Amino acid sequence: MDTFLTLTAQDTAAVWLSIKVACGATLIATPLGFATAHFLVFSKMPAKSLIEGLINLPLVLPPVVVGYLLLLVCGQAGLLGPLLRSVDIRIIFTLSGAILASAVVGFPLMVRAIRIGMEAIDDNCLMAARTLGAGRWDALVTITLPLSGRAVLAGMTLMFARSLGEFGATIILAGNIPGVTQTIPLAIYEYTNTPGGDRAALNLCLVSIALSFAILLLSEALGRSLKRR
Amino acid sequence: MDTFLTLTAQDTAAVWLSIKVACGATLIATPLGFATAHFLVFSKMPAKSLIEGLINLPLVLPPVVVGYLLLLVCGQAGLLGPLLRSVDIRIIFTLSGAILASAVVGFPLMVRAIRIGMEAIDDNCLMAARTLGAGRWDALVTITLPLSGRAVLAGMTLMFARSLGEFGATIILAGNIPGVTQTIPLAIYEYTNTPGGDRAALNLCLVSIALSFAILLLSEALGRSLKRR
Amino acid sequence: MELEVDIEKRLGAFCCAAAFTVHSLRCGVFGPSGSGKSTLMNLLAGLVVPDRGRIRLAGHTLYDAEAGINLPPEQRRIGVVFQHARLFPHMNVRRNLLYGWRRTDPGDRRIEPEALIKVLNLGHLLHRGVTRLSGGERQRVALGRTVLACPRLILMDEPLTGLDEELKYQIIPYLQRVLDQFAIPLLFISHSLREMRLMTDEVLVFHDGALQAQVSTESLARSDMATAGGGYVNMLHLGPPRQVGDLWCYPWGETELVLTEGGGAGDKFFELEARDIILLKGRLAAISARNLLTCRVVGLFGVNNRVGVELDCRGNRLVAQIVQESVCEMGLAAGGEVVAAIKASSFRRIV
Amino acid sequence: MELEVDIEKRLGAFCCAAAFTVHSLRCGVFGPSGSGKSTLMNLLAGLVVPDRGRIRLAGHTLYDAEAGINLPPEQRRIGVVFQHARLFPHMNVRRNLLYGWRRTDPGDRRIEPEALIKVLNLGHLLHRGVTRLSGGERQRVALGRTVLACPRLILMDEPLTGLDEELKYQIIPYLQRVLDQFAIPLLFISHSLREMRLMTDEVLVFHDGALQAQVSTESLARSDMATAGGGYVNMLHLGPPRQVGDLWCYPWGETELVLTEGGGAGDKFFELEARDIILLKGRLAAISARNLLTCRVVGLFGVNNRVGVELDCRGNRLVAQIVQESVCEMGLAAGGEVVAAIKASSFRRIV
Amino acid sequence: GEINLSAAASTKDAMMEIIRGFGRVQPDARIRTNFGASGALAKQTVQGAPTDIFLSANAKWLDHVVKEGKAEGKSRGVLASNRLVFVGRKGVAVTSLTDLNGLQRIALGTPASVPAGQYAEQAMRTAGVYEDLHRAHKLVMAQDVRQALLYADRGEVDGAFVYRTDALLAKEATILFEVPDDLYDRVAYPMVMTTAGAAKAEVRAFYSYLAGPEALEILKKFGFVTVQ
Ligand SMILES: Nc1ncnc2c1ncn2[C@@H]1O[C@H](COP(=O)(O)OP(=O)(O)OP(=O)(O)O)[C@@H](O)[C@H]1O
Ligand SMILES: Nc1ncnc2c1ncn2[C@@H]1O[C@H](COP(=O)(O)OP(=O)(O)OP(=O)(O)O)[C@@H](O)[C@H]1O
Ligand code: MOO
Ligand SMILES: [Mg+2]
Ligand SMILES: [Mg+2]
Repeated sequence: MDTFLTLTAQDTAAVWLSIKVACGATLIATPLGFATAHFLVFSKMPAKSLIEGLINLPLVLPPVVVGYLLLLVCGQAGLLGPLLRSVDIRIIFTLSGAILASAVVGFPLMVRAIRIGMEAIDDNCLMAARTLGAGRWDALVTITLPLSGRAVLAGMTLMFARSLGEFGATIILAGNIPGVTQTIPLAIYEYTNTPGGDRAALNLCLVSIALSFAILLLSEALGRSLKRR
Repeated sequence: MDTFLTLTAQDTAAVWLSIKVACGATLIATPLGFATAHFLVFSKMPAKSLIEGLINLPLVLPPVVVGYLLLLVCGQAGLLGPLLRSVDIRIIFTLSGAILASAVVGFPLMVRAIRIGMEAIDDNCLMAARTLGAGRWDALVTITLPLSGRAVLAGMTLMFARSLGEFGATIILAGNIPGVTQTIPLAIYEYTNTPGGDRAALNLCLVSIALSFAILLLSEALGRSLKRR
Repeated sequence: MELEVDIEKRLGAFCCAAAFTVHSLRCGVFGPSGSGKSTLMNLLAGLVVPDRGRIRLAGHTLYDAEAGINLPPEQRRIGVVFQHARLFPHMNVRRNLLYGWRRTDPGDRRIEPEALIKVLNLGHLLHRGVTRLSGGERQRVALGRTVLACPRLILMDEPLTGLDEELKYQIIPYLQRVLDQFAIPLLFISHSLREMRLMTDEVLVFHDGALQAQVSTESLARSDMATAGGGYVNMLHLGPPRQVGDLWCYPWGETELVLTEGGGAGDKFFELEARDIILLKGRLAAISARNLLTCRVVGLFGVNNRVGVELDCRGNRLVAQIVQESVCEMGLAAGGEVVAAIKASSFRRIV
Repeated sequence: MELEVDIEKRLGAFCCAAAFTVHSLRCGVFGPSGSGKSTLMNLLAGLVVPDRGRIRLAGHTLYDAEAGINLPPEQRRIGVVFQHARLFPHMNVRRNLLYGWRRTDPGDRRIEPEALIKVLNLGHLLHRGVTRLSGGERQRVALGRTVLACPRLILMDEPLTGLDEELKYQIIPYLQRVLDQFAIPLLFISHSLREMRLMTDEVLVFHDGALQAQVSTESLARSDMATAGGGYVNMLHLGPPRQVGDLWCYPWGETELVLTEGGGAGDKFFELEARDIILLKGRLAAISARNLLTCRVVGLFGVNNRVGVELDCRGNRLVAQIVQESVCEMGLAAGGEVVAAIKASSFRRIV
Repeated sequence: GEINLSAAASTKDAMMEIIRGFGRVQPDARIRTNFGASGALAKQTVQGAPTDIFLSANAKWLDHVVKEGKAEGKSRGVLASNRLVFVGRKGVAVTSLTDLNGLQRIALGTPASVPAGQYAEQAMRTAGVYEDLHRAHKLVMAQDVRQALLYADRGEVDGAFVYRTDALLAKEATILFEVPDDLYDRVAYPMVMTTAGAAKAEVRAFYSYLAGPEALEILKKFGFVTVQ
């Protein structure tokens, strides 16, 4: 009880790392997610369902398997290994790896969220914009984007929250290196596997929850301001 | 290579279990998710954000932690232990446990999806219905529900897919008992712990993917028919 | 109907405040764009909550800020035809039309869907999704949907816009008949004085959110003589005609009128603009006007430089609109005699 | 403008087929509800792709099924005022208004936002979100937004519905002037013959998806004499008036007309219904009509039992509408003389 | 009757064969297996999950179960023990703990939760190489032994500390050296019957079969070091 909400230095490092990972994953995935959702909503390509299925894979497969597949692709001996080495990017056991793992696992959630919002946009508005001289891209930026703003925000919140909780893929791809890739869930995992570590694990859980509440309130506030306009 | 897509009896059992769990979790969570989303969209309660935060917990916390918390709540010695015993429901190490774990972990996804769709509904339609004599509940069922139909469908797809991939909470709450609670991800976990089990693990992954594709196509078809009306 | 209203509602910088009691069954709401007409409807229907005040309909309190009463829309049984149709996009035309009807107590279902569908010319569209309708078609579905709910009061916000004249004058008499028959009171918003005169007996005039006047539609019409381009319009109720040559003779009280326009059996409503009536004294060599009616001047009323001459024509009332100068020149005064010349083509059938 | 169209489009059971060439700058589209007017607009603007055919505007091919040409809407530079405003809900009034303007080449920005905002009476709403506007306000924003885009052709789908008369007749002259000044061609949908006559010279008449006739607005107006309640309306262009007593004298070509209505400097447009003109021969003791014009009969044209008498009144043209019986009785024939009696209040100022 | 067995995941293959052997002796016995991480199994048992026999990968979690009153300490036994080895791809030139300083990355199970990691840490500390490796962030903590092995197998790390039983699973990696026994405590797999399990005759039968000679043979075959 005396250790209630006292975090060790390693815990604090894990919290900062988790914030970095969640922000990084969200920022990387948002533009991609928007583009993908847009494609899925507006394209008339027949292969759409196939692409959608691929995007959903990280949701369907256990996170550990996703991590394993990412390792196969991005590892030293992996498909992209030589390429990544040539541009001097290390994924495995690095912060980039943790971000990549979170981004991949949360991606289907983000795409889905944006997509639902985008499907609800009134086509007529887009048409009106086109007759007013806005090209496809122009209308995308000035009409579709702001009108799906709340959905994008929801997608970002989902992604952030999922990143905070991501364990399986991260531990495989990024390893569990304290101070480098040990995010909150990894630290919690360690604690829960130690008899008597429950209190420390709970502390970290509370930090996670506080973070997610902060993001939630922020996104609600932004969403309200989007609606008010 | 010769074992390509040959499933052992235990694998087949895992596939069936996974289907049961995914369907069960989706069916249980859908009405609850709809109700929750409706509350979050239409209620003017100030404590809304708090409730939303609670709903998001299973997303923010690592699945393993969620599993532990469920274990604490539903175990024999847990909060709901006496209650569950009195109505003769066993959660731990049973199919119900696996369904509960999946439903809880996927719940925030479902609520979010439905919510985004519901927020896009034109208020005016609801008002029109009210002036035509439809009470709150009537309008909910005849206007809000069908107009958020596509979003509900999207939420169900997310939930189903997430259930297929759920590992952490399930293995804690329901255990890893072949034929009883061993779903596809748990079986995959065992295979990856076995010499030469990769091929069998891959087979199960492929089954998971096929299942998710089937659900995806089904939901797309349903969604299109909803739109066409 | 006895609708008592005393409410106030602030929307941003706009403030809608109105206190009035309506007794007539058919009341109009008139006012320029942005004067608060739609806002009033929303307040009455319970879709917007007033800041303060009271609303009572036929003895029932619908809203009372002080007593804390605020009936939800579905319990008010006030039907609304919205300015923009607001159809249910996930239902076809038929289900839209019957939405309110199905929610009406069978005992209160006084209107026949079939008949209404026929009048609104929607029969061929029943199974069409409402997103695939033309503008006028949508408007008709919205109108039908509300009427079929058989409400205790109907609010109509420019329900006839987007309809061609022919259809409009096919729908109006039906509406008149139905509302009349079942004594359903009506509150009718329109920018068209003609529609207003056909549909209402009394008018609430709004300006900038405030009730400016509550007058009979008749006097609103008379005061319209003052506005640029306006003018008084006589509404005549004529009996069934008989053909004479290529013209038609209609009974009008004790006398008869000659019109260019024919028509089947039954009574008809015709418009006759007051300024279409020429007053003269003496006899001419020839005149193109087919109707020369000897009338007695009942009274004169002036609005700006125009003068309304109220005539009695063998028991029938008629208003002719002329200028002051003519009044002097012709020496018109109450009690005097004069001939009203009306062309056979001056009549406009409306119902 | 030279708009060449030959297209076909099937929508469910409905089929829209039209082949026409429009040369005039101001063309109307007329037809009952559901006849395909809005569909035609969508096809022209590029929002709906025809099944086959060709669209050419001022020498540019916008669409050609055979050649595989289909310009996207933003390259067609065809502005559309939609039947339902379709404003951008996430922008305020100002940003809605300027959306197209900002996307117009500065060289093509020929219309001043300030002036237009003033005419549309939107100045006080510029920073309001468009979801908080009244029906008429929305319609005005939509109108302004399209005009400000300075398109090569403007399509307007019932742009004046929901506006009160006063505002309507304030907007029309401005529109006329702007479109005229910058020679922007117009395709105008309306159910109102009066709006049609003010805004267009030529009309495409649709029925059930098919082009039924392409006629001058004038002849559409004349043929309207035949329809129940219809009638021909003269449009008079009068000079600046001077006051005489409480009436006003307006120069009309070589002669003068006496009206009840005054007005500031500048030329004015007035309506005068053909049936408001009474033809007479001989002199009366007294008549309420202020204008007695001696005219020569130029010709007669008949529509059903009504006769249009085309008159020459010291160089000015005028059509009076009377009945056949009167023609016989008065012995009217081309070349004959007759007096046209018109009341000072019969004129209706429109611009 | 039914026997509920909760066992550490790393013993799965050997246990499955032992169960098959027991089935030949007692054909009507039905054994429900539940393989997972020792900590998870312990917590499930404490929360009232039906467990008759608990086989842990370390003593800590077994103690936990006993302390929570779910099992009698006196039924406690040791199934087998294991050895710690260092694996890596061929060509990595290390033969003892002191050579590890020359490597870039070394995987081991997270010491806090993975027993094999604890033993590895203990061995490195005793050999005096731990501090340097740790400070240089050369140590990659894996979720479990299998993951450490996976890294070594795929060449993501230069080498990994794993059990001998696990090392047999590797495809590319081979045992580079065995960690000397004297550097770490004995790796034991303790087991216990829960109070509920001890009441059932068939559980007791299976429990004694686990300690019997047939089971020992099987364990040996899978690379375990047997105690008796
Ligand atoms: N939510 C709001 N916030 C601020 N002002 C509003 C809001 N809604 C409407 N208004 C303003 O209130 C006024 C009255 O609106 P209302 O819709 O009642 O007008 P109306 O009389 O129906 O006009 P119209 O004939 O154009 O439909 C308008 O000036 C409008 O701009
Ligand atoms: N997507 C569609 N599928 C089938 N029929 C359609 C579709 N869209 C429109 N229609 C039909 O096509 C016809 C023409 O529609 P359009 O909107 O062009 O009419 P309109 O002349 O503009 O009528 P209004 O004056 O009522 O606006 C209507 O009968 C309508 O029901
Ligand atoms: O469901 Mo996971 O495997 O703990 O991220
Ligand atoms: Mg309004
Ligand atoms: Mg239309």
